[in-house]
Amino acid sequence: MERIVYMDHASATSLSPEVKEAMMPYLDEVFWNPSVVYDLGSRVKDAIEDAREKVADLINAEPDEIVFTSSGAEANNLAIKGIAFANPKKGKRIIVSAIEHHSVLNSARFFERLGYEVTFLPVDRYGLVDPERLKKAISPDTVLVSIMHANNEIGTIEPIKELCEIAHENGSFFHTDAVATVGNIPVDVKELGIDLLSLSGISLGAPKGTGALYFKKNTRLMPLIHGGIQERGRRAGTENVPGIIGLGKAAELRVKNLEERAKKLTSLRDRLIQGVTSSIPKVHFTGHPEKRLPNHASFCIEGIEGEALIFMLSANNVYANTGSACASKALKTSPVLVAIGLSDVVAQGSVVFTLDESNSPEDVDHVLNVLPQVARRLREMSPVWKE
Amino acid sequence: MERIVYMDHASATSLSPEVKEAMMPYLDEVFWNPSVVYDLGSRVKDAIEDAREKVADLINAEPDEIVFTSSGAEANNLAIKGIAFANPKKGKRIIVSAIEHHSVLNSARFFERLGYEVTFLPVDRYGLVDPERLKKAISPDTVLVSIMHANNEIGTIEPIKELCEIAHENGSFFHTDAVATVGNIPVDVKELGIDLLSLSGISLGAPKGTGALYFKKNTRLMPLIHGGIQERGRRAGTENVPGIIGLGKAAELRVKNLEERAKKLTSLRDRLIQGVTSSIPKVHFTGHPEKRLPNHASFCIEGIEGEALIFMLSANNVYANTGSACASKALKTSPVLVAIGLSDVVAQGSVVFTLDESNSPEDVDHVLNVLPQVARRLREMSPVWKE
Amino acid sequence: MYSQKVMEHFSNPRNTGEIPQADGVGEVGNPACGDMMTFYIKVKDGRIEDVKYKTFGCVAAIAVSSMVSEMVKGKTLEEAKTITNKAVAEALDGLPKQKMHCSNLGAKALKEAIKDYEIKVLGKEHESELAKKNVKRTAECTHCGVSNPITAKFCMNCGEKMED
Amino acid sequence: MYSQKVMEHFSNPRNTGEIPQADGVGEVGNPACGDMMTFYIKVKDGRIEDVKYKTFGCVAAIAVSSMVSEMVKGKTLEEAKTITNKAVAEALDGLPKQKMHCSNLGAKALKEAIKDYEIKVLGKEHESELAKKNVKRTAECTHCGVSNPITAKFCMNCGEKMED
Ligand SMILES: Cc1ncc(COP(=O)(O)O)c(C=O)c1O
Ligand SMILES: Cc1ncc(COP(=O)(O)O)c(C=O)c1O
Ligand code: FES
Ligand code: FES
Repeated sequence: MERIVYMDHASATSLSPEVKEAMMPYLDEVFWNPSVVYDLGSRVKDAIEDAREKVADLINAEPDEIVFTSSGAEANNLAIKGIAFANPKKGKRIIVSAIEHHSVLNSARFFERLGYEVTFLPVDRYGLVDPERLKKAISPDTVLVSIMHANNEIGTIEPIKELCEIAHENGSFFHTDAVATVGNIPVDVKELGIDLLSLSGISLGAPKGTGALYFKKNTRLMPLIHGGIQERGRRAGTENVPGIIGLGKAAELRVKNLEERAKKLTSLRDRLIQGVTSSIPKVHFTGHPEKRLPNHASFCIEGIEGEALIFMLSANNVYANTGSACASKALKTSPVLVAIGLSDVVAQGSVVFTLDESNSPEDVDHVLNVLPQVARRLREMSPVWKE
Repeated sequence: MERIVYMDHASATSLSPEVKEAMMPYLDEVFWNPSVVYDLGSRVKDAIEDAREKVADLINAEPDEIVFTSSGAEANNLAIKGIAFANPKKGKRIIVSAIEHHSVLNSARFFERLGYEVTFLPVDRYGLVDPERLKKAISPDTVLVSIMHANNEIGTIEPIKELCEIAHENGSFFHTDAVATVGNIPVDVKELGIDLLSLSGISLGAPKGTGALYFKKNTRLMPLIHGGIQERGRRAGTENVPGIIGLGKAAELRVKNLEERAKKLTSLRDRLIQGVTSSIPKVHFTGHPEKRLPNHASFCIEGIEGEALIFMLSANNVYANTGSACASKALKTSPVLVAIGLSDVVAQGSVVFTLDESNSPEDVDHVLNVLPQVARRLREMSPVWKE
Repeated sequence: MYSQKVMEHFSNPRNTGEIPQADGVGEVGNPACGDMMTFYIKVKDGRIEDVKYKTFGCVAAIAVSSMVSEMVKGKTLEEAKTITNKAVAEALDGLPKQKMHCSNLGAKALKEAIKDYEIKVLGKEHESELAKKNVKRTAECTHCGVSNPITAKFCMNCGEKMED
Repeated sequence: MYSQKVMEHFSNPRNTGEIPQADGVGEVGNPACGDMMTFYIKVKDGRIEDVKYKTFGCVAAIAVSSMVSEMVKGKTLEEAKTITNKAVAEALDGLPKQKMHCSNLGAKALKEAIKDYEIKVLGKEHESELAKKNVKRTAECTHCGVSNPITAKFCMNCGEKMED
C-alpha cells in the first residue's frame, strides 16, 4: 500500500475509538434533553457536567468557568462581543494583534460600526507581539485586549502572561484565542492570569463543531446566543450533547499524555523543519524557532502558489494546508504572513504542516522526499522563479 | 416488561438507525475539514451541500437560502440580530408576539439596551395573534416582525401568511420561528412569503445541537458568529459535520412521510385530548382546538404544580413536559399561559404531550390510565384544591 | 438532580392531610408563584402531638414538608422552633441549589403554625412582620449572579428573566 | 471541486516553458495577488506555430493556461483572438465560480502576446489600455454579494474581507 501522509491535524482529526465510543450512547440510547425536569434528563445533564469538568481540568479552570460553544470561532465571538456589550462603561476601544484569527478580527471590526475603535498591534518577524507596544497602545477606555496564545499559520507562541498583566494594570479584560495551543501544550488559565480563553474541539481530537470559552468567575458576559437557561444563561439552545461528551473525552485523553505527546511531536517537527530548509533553496521558515507549537512546521516556498502546491502534494499522498483553513479559499494573501514582513509574492507559497501522534518519522521522510520534487516542478513552470 | 411511554418528543428524540448510520462515517473515516483546499475536503463539502439541499427541500427553499446553525435558538438569534444590525436605517422597532420562545424574546430585548423599542403583541385565549393588532402596532420604523409559526407550549398555529403580508406592506422584514412546525406539518417558505425562518434538529429527529435559518435570497444579514467564509460568510466556525449530515438525512426522511405521519399523530392526539378532558375535572385544554400541531396536546390541571406532576408521571413511566424545556427549571409561571389568560395558579399545572410515530394508541390509553390517578393524588395533598 | 431521600419522601409523603380542629395553622407561599404550604399542628403539654400539611409545589416542596413533619412530630414547641432550613435540607441529603428556597418554606410554615397556636392559645403577640421593607435598589440574577436594577425584567448580563 | 479535466491538465500541463526568441510575449496578473501568466508565441504565415507559457497561480490557473495553449496551437491569429473565457472554462468541463477569474487570465495573456506580436512585427498600435478608470463608488462582496463602500475592508454584511 502507498504511504498516505496526513499532516493537517490542525484542520481536522479522525476521532479516536475512545472518543467515538464515548459519544455513541448519546445519539440514541441516552437521548433525553438535558433541560427536562424528569430524572432521565439529569442523566444527560450529569454527563455534560462531567465533560465540563474534564475540559476545565485540561486548562486548570473551575467547571463553572466553562461555557460550551459550537466552535472555536463562536467562543471567540462570545468573548469579544460578550465583554464589549456587557461593559460599555469601561470604554470603546478594543486592542487585538494583527495576526488574530478571522473570528477575532471580524468580531472586533463589528464594533467599529458601533462607534468603537479597534487597534491592531503589529508583530515582529517571528510573529511576536511586543509587550512594549501594548503598553503604548493601551488607553483608559480600552475594554478588551485579545491576543492569541499561538498563531495557527506560523506556530508562534505569544508572551500571554506578560501581555495580560499590562491589560490588567489598565483595568482592561484580557482574552486569548488558545485554539492552537489547548491540547498541544500545557495551558493553565490561572498561571496565565487571563480573563477569557477560547478553545476548539478540532485541535483536541474532539468532534468538529465543538468548542468552549473559559471565563474567570464573576466576569460579566453578554450572551451571544440569547434565550433559555442552558449553560447557566450564558448560551442558549439545546446542547450538542454527543459533541460535548466527545469534547470531554478528548480533553481527558489529552490531559494524560500532553507532555509525552509534545516531546514526540517536537522531534518530528524539528526533523521536518531541518529537512525542508536544507533541501529546498529559497524556502522561508516562518514563525519562531523556539517559542513554537510542538506540532507545527510552516514555510513559504518562493516562486510558487499555495493552492497548486497543496494539490500537487496531495497528488503525491501528502496532505498539508496553506494558511488557515478558513482563508485558504479566499484567494488573498495571508495577513499573518504580511504582518511578519514577507512580501506578497513570497507569502503566496505558504505551506503548513501540523502533526499528530499518528505521524511517524517515516511520514516525515516521505514529505522530505515529495516536497522538493513538487516545488521543483512548480517552479519550472513559474514565471516568477529564476534559478 | 412495563410499558414506558415517552411523549416529550418536542424536547428530544432518539435518532433513527438511518440518521445515525448516515452520520457515522463523518466521525472518523470521512473526517476532513470541509474548508481545506485539497480534494478530500470537497468530499465533506459536497456532503454538507447535499444536506443543505435536503433541508431546503423540506421547506421549499433554495439551497443557498439555508444557513446551518448549532440550534433553533441560534437561528432565532441570527435572524433577529442579523436583520436588526444589517438594516439600522429602516428603524429601531421590533415587533414580536407575547408568546415567542425565549431565544426570540431575549434577542429582541437585547436591542432595548441599544435604543430599540420592542413591541409585544398580545394573543387571544387560543394563543392566536390577531392580524388587526399587528396592523395597529406596526410603524414606519419597524425593521422586523417576528411571530412564531406554532407555539411549543400550546400547539397553536399562527396565521403567518396574513401577518407577513402586513409586515411587507410596511416594508418590514418578517421572521418566523418554525421550530415547532418544520417536520410536523408541511411548511412552504414561498407560500408563506416570509423573509426568514428558523428550524431546529430536535423537532425533526435530527441530532441535538443542529438547526438552520432560511433567509430569502438577497436578504441582508449581519452574521452572529463572525469569522471565516464558512456558510458563505454568514456563519463562521468549523462545521458540525456529523450534525449537519444527520439534519439532512432527517429532513429527507420527514419529507417522505409528512402527511401520513401527521394523520396518524392527529388521531392519537385527539384520542388523548378527548380522554383527558373527559376523565379529569377542572382540566383546561390549552391552545387552539383546530389550528393546532398534529403531535401536540397540552393542558393545565388545576390545583397542582407542574414539576411534581411530571415527576409523579415519570414514576409511572409516563414522560411528558411542563411548559417549554427551557422554562421548566426556571420556576416561573409560563408567560405563554399567562398570555392566553390563565391565572397564575392554573398555569402552574401545565402538562404538554408531544407525540411521535413511535407512540401507539396503547400508549395513549396508558396515559389516560395514569394521569387521572396522579392528578387525584397530588390534588389530595394540595391546599389549593377543593372538590 | 434530587437525592434518593427527596424522591422517597416525594413518592410517599408522610403525614399529609389536614387536622380539622388544629391548635395552630400556618400558611406560607403563594400558589401563583408555584408554591404554597399549609401546616396544621395539634399541641399537647407543650409538645407537637400531631402534625399534618397540605402542599402545592414542586418535588422539593413536597419532600420538604414531609421531612419537616417527621422532624417535629413529638418535639416540644421550643425544640421545633429551632429547626433550620439547613437541617431540613441535610436531612434530605441535600437539595439542588435552585430549590433551597423550598426548604425555607417548610420550616417557615411550621413556625407560622406554632405562632398561630401561641397567639390563639397563649395570647402572644405576633412579632412585627419581619421588617421586610428593606428598600432594595438591586436584585441578583438567580442564574448568573450579577446585580441588576430592580426594574430589570431580564438580567442585563445573561438575559435570563429576572425573578420578581 | 475541480473537474477531472482540470485536474488532468494541472497534473500534466501541455506546452509549458518559454520560447527564447518569441514573436510575441504577453504577461498578465500580479504574483502579489496570487496569479501571473506569461504566454509566448511563435507566428508563421499568420498562424500560431508554437505556444508556450509560464504560470504562477492556483490549480485553475495552471489548467487554464494549459488548455488555452492547446486550443490555439496551429490556429490563425484571428481565430485565436476569438477565444473566450467561457470557451476555455467549457473546454475544462467548467470551473468553480470563485475561480472563473482565472479563465479570464489565460485568454487575456494569449491576446496580449498576439498584440505584442502585432506591434513588434506589424507596427500596430496598442489600443488605449482599456478605459479602466471607471470610478467605482461601491464594491460587491464576493461572498454575499452585498454592495459596500469601496473603503470597506470587510463586508458590512457578512464580515468577510473585501477583495481589493
Ligand atoms: C418554538 C421554539 N423555538 C426555538 C426553540 C429552540 O430550539 P433549540 O433547542 O434547537 O435551540 C425551541 C426549543 O424547544 C422551541 O420550542
Ligand atoms: C487560532 C484559531 N482560532 C480559532 C479557530 C476557529 O476554530 P473553529 O474552527 O472551531 O471555529 C481556528 C481554526 O482553525 C484557529 O486556528
Ligand atoms: S416549589 Fe418552590 S422551588 Fe419548589
Ligand atoms: S490563480 Fe487566480 S483564482 Fe486561480
